[in-house]
Amino acid sequence: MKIEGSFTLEAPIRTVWDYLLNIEEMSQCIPGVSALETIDTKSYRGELQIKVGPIKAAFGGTVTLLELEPPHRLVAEIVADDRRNASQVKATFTSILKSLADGTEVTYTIDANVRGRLAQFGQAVAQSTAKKMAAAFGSCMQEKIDAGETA
Amino acid sequence: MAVGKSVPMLDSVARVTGTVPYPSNLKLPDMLVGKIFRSRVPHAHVMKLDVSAAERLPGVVAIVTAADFAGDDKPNLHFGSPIQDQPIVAGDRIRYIGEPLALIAAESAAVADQAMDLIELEYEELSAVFDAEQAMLPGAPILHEASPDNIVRHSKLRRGDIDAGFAAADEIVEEVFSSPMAQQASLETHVATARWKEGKLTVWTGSQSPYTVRRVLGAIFDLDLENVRVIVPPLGGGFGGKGNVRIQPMAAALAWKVGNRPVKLMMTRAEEFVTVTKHAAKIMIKSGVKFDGTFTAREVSIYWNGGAYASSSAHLVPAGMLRAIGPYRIPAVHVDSYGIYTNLPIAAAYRGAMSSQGVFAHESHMDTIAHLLGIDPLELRTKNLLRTDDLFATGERLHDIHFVECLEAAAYGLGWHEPLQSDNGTIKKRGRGLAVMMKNTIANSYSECRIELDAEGRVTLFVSTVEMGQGGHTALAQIAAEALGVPIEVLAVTGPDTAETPPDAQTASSRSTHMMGNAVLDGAASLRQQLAEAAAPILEWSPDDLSVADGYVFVTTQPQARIPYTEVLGRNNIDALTATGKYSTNEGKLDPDTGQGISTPDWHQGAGACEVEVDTQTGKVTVLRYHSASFAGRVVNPTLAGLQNDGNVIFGMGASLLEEVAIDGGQITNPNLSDYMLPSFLDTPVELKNVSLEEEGSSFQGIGEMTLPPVAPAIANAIYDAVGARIRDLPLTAEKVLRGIQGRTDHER
Amino acid sequence: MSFELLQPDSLPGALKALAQHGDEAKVLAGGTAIVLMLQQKLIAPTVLVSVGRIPDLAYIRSEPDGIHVGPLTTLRDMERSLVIQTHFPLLAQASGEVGNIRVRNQATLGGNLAEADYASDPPTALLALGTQVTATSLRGERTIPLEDFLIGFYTTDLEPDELITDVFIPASAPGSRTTYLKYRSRSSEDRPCACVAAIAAFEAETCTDLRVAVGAASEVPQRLPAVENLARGQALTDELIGEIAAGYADNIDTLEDIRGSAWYRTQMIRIHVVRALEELRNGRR
Amino acid sequence: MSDRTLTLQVNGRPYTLEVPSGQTLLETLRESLELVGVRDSCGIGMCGTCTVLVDGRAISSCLTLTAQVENKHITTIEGLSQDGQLHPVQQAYIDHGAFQCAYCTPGFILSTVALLGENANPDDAAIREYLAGNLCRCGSYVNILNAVRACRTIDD
Repeated sequence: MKIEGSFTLEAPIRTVWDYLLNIEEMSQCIPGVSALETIDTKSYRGELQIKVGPIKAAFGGTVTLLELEPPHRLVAEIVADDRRNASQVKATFTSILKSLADGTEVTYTIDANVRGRLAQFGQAVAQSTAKKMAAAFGSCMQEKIDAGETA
Repeated sequence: MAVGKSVPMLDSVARVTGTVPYPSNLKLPDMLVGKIFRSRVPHAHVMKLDVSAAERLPGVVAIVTAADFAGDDKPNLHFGSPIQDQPIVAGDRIRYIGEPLALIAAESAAVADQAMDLIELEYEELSAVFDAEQAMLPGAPILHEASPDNIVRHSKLRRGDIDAGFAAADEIVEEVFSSPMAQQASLETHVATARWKEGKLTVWTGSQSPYTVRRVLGAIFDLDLENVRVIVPPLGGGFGGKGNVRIQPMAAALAWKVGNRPVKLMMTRAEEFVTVTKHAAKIMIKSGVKFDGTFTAREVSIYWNGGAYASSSAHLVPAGMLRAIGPYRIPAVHVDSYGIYTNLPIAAAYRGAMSSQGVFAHESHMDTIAHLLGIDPLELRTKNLLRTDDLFATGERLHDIHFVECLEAAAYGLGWHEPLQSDNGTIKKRGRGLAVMMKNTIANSYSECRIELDAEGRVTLFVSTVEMGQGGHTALAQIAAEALGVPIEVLAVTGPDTAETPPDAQTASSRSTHMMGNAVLDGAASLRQQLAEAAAPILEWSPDDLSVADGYVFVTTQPQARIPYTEVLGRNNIDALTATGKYSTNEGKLDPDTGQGISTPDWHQGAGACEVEVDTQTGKVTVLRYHSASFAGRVVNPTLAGLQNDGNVIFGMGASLLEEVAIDGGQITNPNLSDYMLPSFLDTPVELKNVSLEEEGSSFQGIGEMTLPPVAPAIANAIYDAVGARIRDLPLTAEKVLRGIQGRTDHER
Repeated sequence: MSFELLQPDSLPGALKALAQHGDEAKVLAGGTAIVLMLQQKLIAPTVLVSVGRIPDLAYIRSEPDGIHVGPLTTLRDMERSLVIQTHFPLLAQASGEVGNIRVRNQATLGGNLAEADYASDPPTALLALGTQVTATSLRGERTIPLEDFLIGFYTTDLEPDELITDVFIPASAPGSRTTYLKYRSRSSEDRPCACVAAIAAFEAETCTDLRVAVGAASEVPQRLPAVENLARGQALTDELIGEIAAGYADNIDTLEDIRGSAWYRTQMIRIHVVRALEELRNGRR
Repeated sequence: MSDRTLTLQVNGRPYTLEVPSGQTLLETLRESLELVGVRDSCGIGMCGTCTVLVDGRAISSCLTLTAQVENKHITTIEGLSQDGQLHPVQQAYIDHGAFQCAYCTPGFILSTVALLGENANPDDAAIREYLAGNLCRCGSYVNILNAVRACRTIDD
């Protein structure tokens, strides 16, 4: 399943890039992420809670940075399991940054495989959940950048 | 005469009172529940599988993993008929999502579920391939090191000079068709209960192939075949999915590890989708044709997506090759049929096995050609259809051929030449389409029965024919009753039980009425002979002068000199007379390089014609009327025959319009009957008619599938007739039809 | 499935249980959604509060300003109710389109709304009708317009301690015409690919009020008042109908699932809004 | 998990049982009461093989917790025939060959009984509509229609 979207931030591309790579800081902007810890410079471990109506999922897994082309392109792989739902998400996350006159456009593509019990719960729900999370991420990031927290 | 009458199924009362003893009902004392821990990744090396915590859970009796098979004195991990490449549980390698890794036997399902959560699996994921054509490309992930090109089987047919054929053509038409993975979806899911006692294994299971199951279990556990007993109660549907060997090795392995208690393993609906599927297929078909509609050449390439293990693909791929050619006179034919490994659940027969994909291709293709040449689709077909004594592409001479009669029966039933009712405005358009099929049956196969007549005049037929709703037992009883000259009421049918009922290849490919029917005739003849011999001393005539019919042995020239069967047995103090009946065919040995030879003892023949209405704004297709025809030779039971013909059409409508297993990265995303749709009452055409064609002097022909494969192309052709959109990809969804009407490709949004 | 099943026989009892267990509890009404999710192990509540024994929550009560429907009323009873058939035929129609007979015999209106399944029929009809949901907890009672009640996929404004205790459907203007169109892209037993509920009042040929709700094509059913208002004071010409349909098609962010792509759903919205409005114009009730 | 003791009225007889709170009516009927005419197939209320009548109304026993139907009257296929005499609907299904594998048949027959209870003379459209929620994978719908037609009080 492919999920695509974009958002624009009012900040120069370099600021956005640095912010994106400050994984521990950045992860606070992903709704539901907790307990993120660094394994090494390229990989991180964390937990993600998602709730869609009565259905709750608690994923634990790793994020690995696969490709970095500063300050334009970032590819990461996410593998996370939810034991209770006997499910797994494996996703490749590609983000492309583009300088605009008044900011930076962040385009993302998530190529995700949902496996196990949650897989039949629905493509529509997964897509919308991912998009909502991305939108929330975008606005959170803007706030943080505005607040100068990434300095 | 019992044959030709619509007698109710023998166990009709059980069928309407809910007391049919399906294998899913079986309860044995001390029985444990089996559950399967499955893979969630499509392709991986297993690094570690730790079931120790799960084993310690109270209520868990045994857990089977590949480790249980390590060692020379242990059962074989791998099985398969004919290629042994499938592990009972995955060992160091996972090849599809849903592949069994560990089997749990527990006191209850709840405990087994809990145990599932305690199993630790570590693995290293490998890249996976899901598309058959991609799997054949160099550099594709390899599933089995023994098959570096991922090809399970490549069958070839070469006849005539293909290049000269195309060179002689006025038009060359080339098209590509595809059919998705589908699921047989019997309402009763796969089930097997196994028990070991004193070194002997007994398995009760819903299977279409009891003797194959016995042979394969014998090989796994290195048992003499008399120590393996397979019992098959009536099934809640089969449709090909329960052919070959499926979950029985897992049930047997669990019971083997448990030791002294039976274990029952039954699939959930979701598990059913990873247990067996229908081959997705891509078919390229190219024909050379003259302006007058004469064919000069045909070239077909078929890519069958076989899933992770060979299983049934090994023998189905050659069958699928023959079924994709079409019943037409074509001087030069060139076919390649490839079965291919991918990281998906195994594929196998699905009612109309390996026919529906090919018939969709060649019958849609026929209409494309008919429209190109400006010839009526019925006329183009009848002009080219094979007749008796023609040679087929295999080089074999055809007998008992009725393609034209089948097609015309369907077409005329529909009113092919009558004007269509007006479209009634511009939004909804009507159209008509037709299609015909030919299918070889399982060749080189064997059926045997035993018939017992007791002193009370009761007749018991012992057969390994599986009763799965087709009414096979009833039809065989009718054949036996007629051949023995007794009323159907005295007949009982028992089996399959490999300890009690003689061998039979399998109940599949619509072979039983023909094969086992002939075995029954043979057995009945032998029983009549025994009756004549036993009556001879009483009547004081030579057995050769006696006849046996209608419950009596009588002197052929003096029919009033007669004694009833019961008296024959009684006066000889015989408790029962027993006869064995056999029937075998030994065709099917085609040359591997050219596909030339005799492929089948007889040909399955069927046709269909329909009228559809297409909503041009939504693309939604409604099949208003459908007429089907199959060649039955001689009909045993008209009601049951009609059920088969109509049932095929409805089943075929599912595959045509609704059914598609959705896969995302190897994960099936619609393994339930809400997202995977089966045809309902309201999806059935209001006018649904069928005819079974008979011929004087002909024998019983199977009709279990013949009216199914024409359904998809008949509907696709009718859609084209209505709105001019040619859909080459099943199912024929409303969205595809709308895109077709609007001239869009799938990728345009 | 290890949970405690509570079967209170009074409303206060149920509310107390919900207040006590909060998010760990789930409400069981007909069971068609909750039992399914339990069986598929998609949810694992520790407490299940069955409301089936609470008296007086299944009713269809006609009052001058509209009808009140009790949350435990089954969809089958709504489908067959003379009151609903007479006053809100589109609601009877939509209720009768859900699942199959068995589902409608079991599923309740309250359960249907609380589930907030995007591919269900009644919410769309109820949205067009201007429905108000009353939710009650020990903290009190509040009334929520349906458009605010339905938030997203399987998500409502209901707090964990609240129970739906009444559904009110205001009377439509006299002489209103209504329709409900369910479009299934696959089997007759499928859930909708898109559905349209529409209600209009006319004075002679002039449309005085139009409400259109489109469901199953996006997370929650949608009404677009700005587009509806195009009809006010106008005759429903083919051109105007096309404009309104395009308004819905263009402004709804359609979803993609096994019943159709986002592109296809946009087409289906346009076509079915046209068909619904043509029916209203041509006088079907 | 809490077991509860409850009384069910099944086919006119009371049964007092210990039932786990999460147990479905399908499980109770099949496993505890061994009424195997009630069948598991889709598990989500789509197919109708687990149909039973509760106070005369057809429901899916796979989507019903046993505790929900305490003290209600439950009819399964086993309760239809009286004193060894088939119910007229059962007989009609035999007479019209309205089944093949018959895994779906008890559900269809009970749905037919419920339909005729609501409408003694359903027309073809009403029959098709009412029974559309029961699936027959063998595709015996034409014969089922004929069987139900024959059960109408006014047969045409």
